[in-house]
Amino acid sequence: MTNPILVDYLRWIVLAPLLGAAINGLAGAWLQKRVGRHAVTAVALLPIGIAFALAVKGFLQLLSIEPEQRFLLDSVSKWMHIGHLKVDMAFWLDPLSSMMTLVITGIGGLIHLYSVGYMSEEPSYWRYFTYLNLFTAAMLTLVLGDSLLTMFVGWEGVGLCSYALIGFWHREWANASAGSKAFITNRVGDFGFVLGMFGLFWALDRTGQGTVVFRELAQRVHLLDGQTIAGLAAATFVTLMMFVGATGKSAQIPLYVWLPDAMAGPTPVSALIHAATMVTAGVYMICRLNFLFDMAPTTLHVVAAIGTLTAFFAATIGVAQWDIKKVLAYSTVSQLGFMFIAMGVGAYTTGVFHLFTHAFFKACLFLGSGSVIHALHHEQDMRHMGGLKKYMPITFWTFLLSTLALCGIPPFAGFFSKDEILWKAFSSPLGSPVLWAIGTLTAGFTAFYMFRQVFLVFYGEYRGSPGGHGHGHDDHGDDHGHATTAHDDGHGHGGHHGDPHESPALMTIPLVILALGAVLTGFLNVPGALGGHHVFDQWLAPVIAKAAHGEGHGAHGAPAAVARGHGVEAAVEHEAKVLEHDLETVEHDVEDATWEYLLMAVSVTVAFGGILLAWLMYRRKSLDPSTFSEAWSGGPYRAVYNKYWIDELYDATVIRGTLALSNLLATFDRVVVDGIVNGAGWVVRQVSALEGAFDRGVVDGLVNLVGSTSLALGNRARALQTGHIYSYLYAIVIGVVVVMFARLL
Amino acid sequence: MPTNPLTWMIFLPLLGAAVILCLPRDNHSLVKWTALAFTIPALLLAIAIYQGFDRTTAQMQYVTKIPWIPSFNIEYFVGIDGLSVTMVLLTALIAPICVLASWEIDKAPKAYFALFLVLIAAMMGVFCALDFFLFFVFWEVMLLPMYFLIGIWGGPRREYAAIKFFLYTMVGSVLMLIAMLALYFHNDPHTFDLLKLAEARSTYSSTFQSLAWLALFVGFAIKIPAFPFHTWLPDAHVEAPTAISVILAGVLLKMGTYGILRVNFPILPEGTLRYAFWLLAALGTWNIVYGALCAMAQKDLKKLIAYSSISHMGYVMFGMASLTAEGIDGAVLQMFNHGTVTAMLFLLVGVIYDRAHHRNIDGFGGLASIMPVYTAWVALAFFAAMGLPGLSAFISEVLVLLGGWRNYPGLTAVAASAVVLTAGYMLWAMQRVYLGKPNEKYLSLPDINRREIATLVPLGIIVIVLGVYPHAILDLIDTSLQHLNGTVLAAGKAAGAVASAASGVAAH
Amino acid sequence: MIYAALFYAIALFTVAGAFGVAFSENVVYSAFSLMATLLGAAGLYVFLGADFLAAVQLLVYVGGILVLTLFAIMLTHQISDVEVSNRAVGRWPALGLVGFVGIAMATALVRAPWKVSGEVVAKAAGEGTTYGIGDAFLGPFLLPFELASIVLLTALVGAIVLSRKEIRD
Amino acid sequence: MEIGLNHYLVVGLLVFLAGVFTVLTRRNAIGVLMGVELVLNSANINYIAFSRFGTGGLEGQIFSIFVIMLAAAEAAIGLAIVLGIYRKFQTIDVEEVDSLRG
Repeated sequence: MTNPILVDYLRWIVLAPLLGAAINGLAGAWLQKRVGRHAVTAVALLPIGIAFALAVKGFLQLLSIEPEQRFLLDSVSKWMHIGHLKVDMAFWLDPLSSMMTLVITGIGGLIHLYSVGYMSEEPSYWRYFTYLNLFTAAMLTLVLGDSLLTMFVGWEGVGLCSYALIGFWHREWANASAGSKAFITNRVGDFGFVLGMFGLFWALDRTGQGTVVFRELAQRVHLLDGQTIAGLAAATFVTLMMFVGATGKSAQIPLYVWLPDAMAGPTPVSALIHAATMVTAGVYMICRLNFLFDMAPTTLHVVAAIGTLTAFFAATIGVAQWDIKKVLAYSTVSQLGFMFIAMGVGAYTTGVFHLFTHAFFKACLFLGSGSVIHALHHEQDMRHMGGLKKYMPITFWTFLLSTLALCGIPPFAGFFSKDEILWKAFSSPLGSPVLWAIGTLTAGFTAFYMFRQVFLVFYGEYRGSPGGHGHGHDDHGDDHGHATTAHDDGHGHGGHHGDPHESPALMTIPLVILALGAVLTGFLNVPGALGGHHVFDQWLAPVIAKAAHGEGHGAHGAPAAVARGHGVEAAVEHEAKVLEHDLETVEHDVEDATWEYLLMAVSVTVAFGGILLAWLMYRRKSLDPSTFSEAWSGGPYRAVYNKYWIDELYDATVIRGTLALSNLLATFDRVVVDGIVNGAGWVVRQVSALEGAFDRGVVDGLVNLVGSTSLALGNRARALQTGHIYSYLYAIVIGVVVVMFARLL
Repeated sequence: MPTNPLTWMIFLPLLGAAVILCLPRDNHSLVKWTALAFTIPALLLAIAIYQGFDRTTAQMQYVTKIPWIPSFNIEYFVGIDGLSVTMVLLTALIAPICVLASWEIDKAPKAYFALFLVLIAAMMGVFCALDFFLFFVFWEVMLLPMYFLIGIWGGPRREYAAIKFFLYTMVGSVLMLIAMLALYFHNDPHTFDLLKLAEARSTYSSTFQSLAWLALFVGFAIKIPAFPFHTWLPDAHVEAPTAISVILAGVLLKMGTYGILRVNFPILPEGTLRYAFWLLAALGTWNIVYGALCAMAQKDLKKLIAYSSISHMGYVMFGMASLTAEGIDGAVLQMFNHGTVTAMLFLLVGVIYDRAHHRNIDGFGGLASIMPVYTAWVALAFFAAMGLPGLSAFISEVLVLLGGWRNYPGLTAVAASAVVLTAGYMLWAMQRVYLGKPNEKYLSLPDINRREIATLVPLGIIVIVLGVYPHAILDLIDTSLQHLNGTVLAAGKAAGAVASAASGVAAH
Repeated sequence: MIYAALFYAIALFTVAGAFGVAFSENVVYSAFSLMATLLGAAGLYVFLGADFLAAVQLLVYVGGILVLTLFAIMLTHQISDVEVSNRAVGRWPALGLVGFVGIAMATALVRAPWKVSGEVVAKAAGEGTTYGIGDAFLGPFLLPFELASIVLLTALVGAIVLSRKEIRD
Repeated sequence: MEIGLNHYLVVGLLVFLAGVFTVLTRRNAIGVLMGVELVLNSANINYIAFSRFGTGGLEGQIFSIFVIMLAAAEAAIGLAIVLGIYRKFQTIDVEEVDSLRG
């Protein structure tokens, strides 16, 4: 970590999509009108291709280096060098950011490709791709930025793009509201993020070592020992604040409310931003700062608790949703909760691994649902679907595979990642069986609502009206705010009004590739218990201060060792220690393998249980869903269906409170502050009115006398002006005569 | 011929005003082009100054010192350092933009542009003057054209707004005058030279520092405007024509914070330290939050932006109160950034007001579908005002808050909460005006035209460039501000040393 | 003697013309009387040795101003009321006033000690004054000469502007 | 009796008096202008006479030329004004043109 290898191509990973966005943003409308959509497509897709190629190049270069030296740095220019703050516009590539870059450019590229088909009839085609490219650039900045501040640029940048894309069809009020809600909620998180950053900087600065650059933080973070901020240990305060940021971006309790609404955006956007990349930023950030979080076990407990709660509650809400995308949205929230559980128990690589696999299968699910929505002309209510299996075989199979992956059915990707999390939650010193139990229960819920979705959408009879799929809008207008105006012209032609049809190849190819990922990526990190080698964990090991399998460590062990060492030797020594520990833990794993098998079996069984329940209810229909929804006179069902009234609660407290305060202050400003000013003015006016009376009576009297005298005199003198030229001439001549005689006599 | 570019920059607009007065009354376009022609050279000179400015010294540069009224030791003394150079640049930049923005003025354009040029000259003078008397003269000269510009070319309640503005500022001027005279007579030989006044900082007694500081502060706070002296601003903005709002928010407000940094900080460092917490940091924080909350409740788009100005100027106060390198640099950068961003905002409001003849936030709707290019500019300006990273205001706000945390972590937390509030009122306004279904009434509104875009492009470019490379300005200001900050802190240490010595003596 | 007789004849012609202008009932007659005065004055100039000036008098006054005056008369009066067009009122007070002026000036004329140089500057026969005047105009009087041209130009422009058809109120 | 300065001055005086009388009595604007011409001519006669008998130089003649020039200008402008008045009031009788009456 101490000697970065300097390169100069990393900047182009970010700049290429940014340039694409700039060209499409400035000239896109013109291109689309004059040259055609393919020009816009080329401008949008080419940069992503370049970025992906460079990401692969970076990955290969990292592979060619010794693991502990895997660190590329591209410093573009100085950015803020003020006082003790030294931040550059710099991008770095280490195993973690390399992995993220590959996901963003790879999956992002596929989603770009898919969008070409999905958005083909959109009038603002160029605008869509401008936002999408801009988003990619921002997300890559977030990942590649080498300091908290550069990360924050991307952090807010993705928020902006998310805002723009959620409200993409801005003629619909609901979409615009959803965009604003997302941005403002994220800002609450950002508020925490910046406070955390400030606290960290100044706490380090007190020892003369202030910095926000990651690679320096990793070495100096031990200086926080013994410092306090606001009564908390410095590390705890900082990490808690950072975690507030993470809850905003990654939609955790209490700031998760924006994500379900964010489904108002175009579906590929939901896949890219609200499933695969942006929402995982919080997880990425915690993993990036793992050395800091390791110092704050309190925060880790909070993270784990929040993650567990979020996972569970989101899953229960997902059970009752009818909108095909909202189910997936709550599923995303729930899965993000899983990732935070992993973070909270110190299993950073495991969480990131789940992030990685989740990106594939959740993107595939969203794109699949997009394909369905596209085929049904923007019908999103699952009650109006059904039987689509025979109409859309590719979509069905990819959707099914991804669902299986999400449910954690072996051997699909989700099994490896999710079970690993559950196992860590159970076995880690920071974990507990309670976490495991709730997680497993959640996994059951997940399996249930996902298969409920599969059965509702793809099995049974088609329940939509074959003549016009778009007519269900009135029943559930707010669930999908797609601009009908923008799309009516696109769907007006008769050919589309037959049965649902499979989507074009541009959309199905990404689906197939992502489904392959959903099936295969799990094998990258097969746990030791199943005879694997944790390839993924090994890859990330240099990033994690604590050894990847360090269940046996105390929370404070390794990072302090790295930090106090201050040098290459110490680092090498540390690496050696880590390897030692790895060997130990492999043995440890073998001992625990029995437990691990047992827990695996339980969770898989629970998942199958969920599937079975769904099958009974929605396929075989031998079990009436209403027996559940009517239980306890429907109370729990209503709570779940209405998302526990969280939105209403926030509206009633935070939003209305702020608005009321705002109105109060504005009135105060107008009435009191301005009133004092105007009152002072009034007093002065009254005084001057008194003075004025005196003025008018006495002073003015004299003045007026002079005036009226002049006026009277003037009136007389006026007669002298006859207007006749000869009278003036007479006057002149008389004057001349008088002067002459005066002179002569 | 004077060789100092500053002298040219101050007096060229005055000359321009004289020339305009000689032009025929009916030839509007000649008047406008003349006004533009007299603002462009200042901009070119400003660019030359930007190139030639020595970034490594805290000394005054481009100095000219000529006796003016020798019997009172008053001099024509101008010069700039890192603090004033940004303000000079900003003024020179905003002036031609405002001329362009005033292109559609029909009512007596001759008088309008003549007054406008006088205003520009006075503001330039304020930022260049190093003689307190000269500073005061320009400060007062600036009032008169402003009064007429609001009072004649303003909206329906223009007289009220103009008089309010005038009276407020006069009250401030009186206090400033008293403090100025006190400083003048305190020194022997009597002098108005700001640099000499600063050198004598250690001779001012503690009480004297407090009183003078407070008097000056009130004078400047009215201009910022700081709570509770801010109520002239919304009225003035609402009534003023677009270009005057731009110059008001873009340049004029900066005179308050500039004055504090130019006069209070170096001359009265002890007073600065004494009041930094309550009157700068706490009041600044209150300004930030109060302005943001008030903005949220406004119905008039221009009033909303006026309150947002109050909020953003709070950052400047907060930053300078931090007495850290980051905070004070951030404060001055924020002055510059607020100048450009708010100028854009007011220009954009002017665009819509010219077309729809009202500014009621709830009276529009869906303008994004009707005027897409315009809405794109609005989005840029709004997000810049929200402090979106990659745009200029982000840098300054982060620096201010980062600097503030060191000494006032609690206040910083409160101030930082404004990032949420700002996003709240900006996005909410944006949503109501630009998003949603297009309003039937305004379907035929024309999109923004080339002249209007021409006024926005330079500002837009600056906003983006400074977001990516803030050192374009930070390098200019850093040396001078660190020197200034060091001066204040050193005075604090000296005072502290004296105090501890005194207490030591007392203990014996 | 012939010289003196000729002078008196021309002087009488001039003065008669002047009185014709003053007392004629008809404006056209006045104009023609004015012509007589102008011609007479030109003759007097010749007597005074100012041959160039005499020529100028004829060209400018008779050929220019007088024609202009006649044009103005024709443009402002219908031919029918030619007879009553030259109204004059208040002759007696005017006469009195003029009488006073005349007395005063005559007194001055008689009383004043006019300086008369004994010799008359001899001129080469046939050379005339043209050469000298031209020399003076391009020499010591250059500036007034140029100014005069500007005045004339201004008058030209002014006359055109004033006599345009559409004069705004 | 030799024809001397005084003879010319008398002629000038008489022409001048006639001119002043014309100016004072005429109600016709053109008539008034003619009176002015007479006055100017009388001045010219005097100039040249003084010049001839006084110094013998050309200064008087040159001044006369300026006077003629001014007279020409005055006639042009004056007559144009008369035409303007006629257009506005349909008369050139100066008694009826009294818009400036106080």
